[in-house]
Amino acid sequence: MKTKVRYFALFREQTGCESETIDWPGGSAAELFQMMAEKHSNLTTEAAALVAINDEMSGWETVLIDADEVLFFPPVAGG
Amino acid sequence: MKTKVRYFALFREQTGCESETIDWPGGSAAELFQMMAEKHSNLTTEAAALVAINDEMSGWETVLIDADEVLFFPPVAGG
Amino acid sequence: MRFSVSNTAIDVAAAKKAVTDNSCGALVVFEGWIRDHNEGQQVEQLEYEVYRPVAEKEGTKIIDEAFERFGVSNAVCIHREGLLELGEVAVIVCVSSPHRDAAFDACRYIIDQVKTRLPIWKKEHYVSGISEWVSCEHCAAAGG
Amino acid sequence: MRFSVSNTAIDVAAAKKAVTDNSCGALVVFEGWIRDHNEGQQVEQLEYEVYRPVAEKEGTKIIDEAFERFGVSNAVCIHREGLLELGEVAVIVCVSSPHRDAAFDACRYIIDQVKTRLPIWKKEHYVSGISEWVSCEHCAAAGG
Repeated sequence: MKTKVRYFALFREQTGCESETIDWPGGSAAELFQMMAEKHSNLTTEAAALVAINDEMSGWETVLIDADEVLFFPPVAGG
Repeated sequence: MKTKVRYFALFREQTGCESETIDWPGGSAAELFQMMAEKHSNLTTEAAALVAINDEMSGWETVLIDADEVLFFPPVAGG
Repeated sequence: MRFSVSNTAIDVAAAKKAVTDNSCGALVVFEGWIRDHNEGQQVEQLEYEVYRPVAEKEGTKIIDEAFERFGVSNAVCIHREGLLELGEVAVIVCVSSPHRDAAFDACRYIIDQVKTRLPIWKKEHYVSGISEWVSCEHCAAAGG
Repeated sequence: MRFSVSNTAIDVAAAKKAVTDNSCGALVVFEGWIRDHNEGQQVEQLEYEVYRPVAEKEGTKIIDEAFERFGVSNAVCIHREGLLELGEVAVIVCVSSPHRDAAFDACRYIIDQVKTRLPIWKKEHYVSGISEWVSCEHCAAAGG
């Protein structure tokens, strides 16, 4: 299935990439992140990272469905 | 001994008096207040009332000395 | 002047300016406003009586305590006296600090102490024509 | 708009005006300022990246939660994005309420949640020429 992945802030700098669309067997957001961390060796797994799916905050265990857009947010720092 | 007594806000209205100087045998601020409450029958004893002596916040048990100026503060409400 | 009493409208901008500081990341401001009701009565005006010699001394002590307890960088408090209309600022507390924890705690401490320790009294004038001295325990119309 | 993101200087007076209310006796304001240092580094500028579609939705949710939990009358929050200089306001939270307890609690709740839940990132530019993404856990230069 196809999933669009978007990277923000630190993650964008680490991957050198704003967004990419990948074709993969599917799985959870966490599994997708792991896969991407293998592809982009600089991408760090941060405990405080957040994930959104289709512009809604989501959990890492959420299983993605075809055509989902996944947003990887490095640890945030509002204020 | 002589003690000057000043009344504020509600106490001033209850006694109809801003200040008075009394000649008495002496004692604590609490004893003085009781005496004044007997003189001015409208003066209410309020648990939250405060007392200052010579412009310093003080305790009700403080024993007054000659020429002290005693300020009787009804319950306060700053802010 | 860390603590002061004013018989004219409180200069909110000046109070804030007094705590402006490039080494601080957090500002917390409390303003007590004259609100239009208290315990079912409609409030029209409010009058503050302040005994300045003690209020100024004790007010300054409260600010000093806040510095010592919370380690904030800057703090000021201004309290009104006299007759105030609805919506007017009765009291302002401004605190700045490198971090927000201390700024919140110190601001809260100062207003709580100001409400209970200073020789300040307020008389509410109601729309009904009645007026009454209000004490802290009875949850007055300004400052909440 | 209870929560908004601004790419120009935050209008502090307008934010305060938005919560002005004659039925309220208490106003609590929090401002996060760009401070001149963080963890031993001298800060020159700060850059906020905001992903607006999610930040605006989550920000509004936070304000709604504050209304529900604390029963305050009015609350607004504005967050900056883009490049900020020392002393600029990065975020403002204004809350008004009949009483001060709720206003303090709600203001604190909103800023705490805004700092940890919204997709907002800050990059500090140091006097040394280095710049670095700062995360909440590392206690950043703005907002304390």
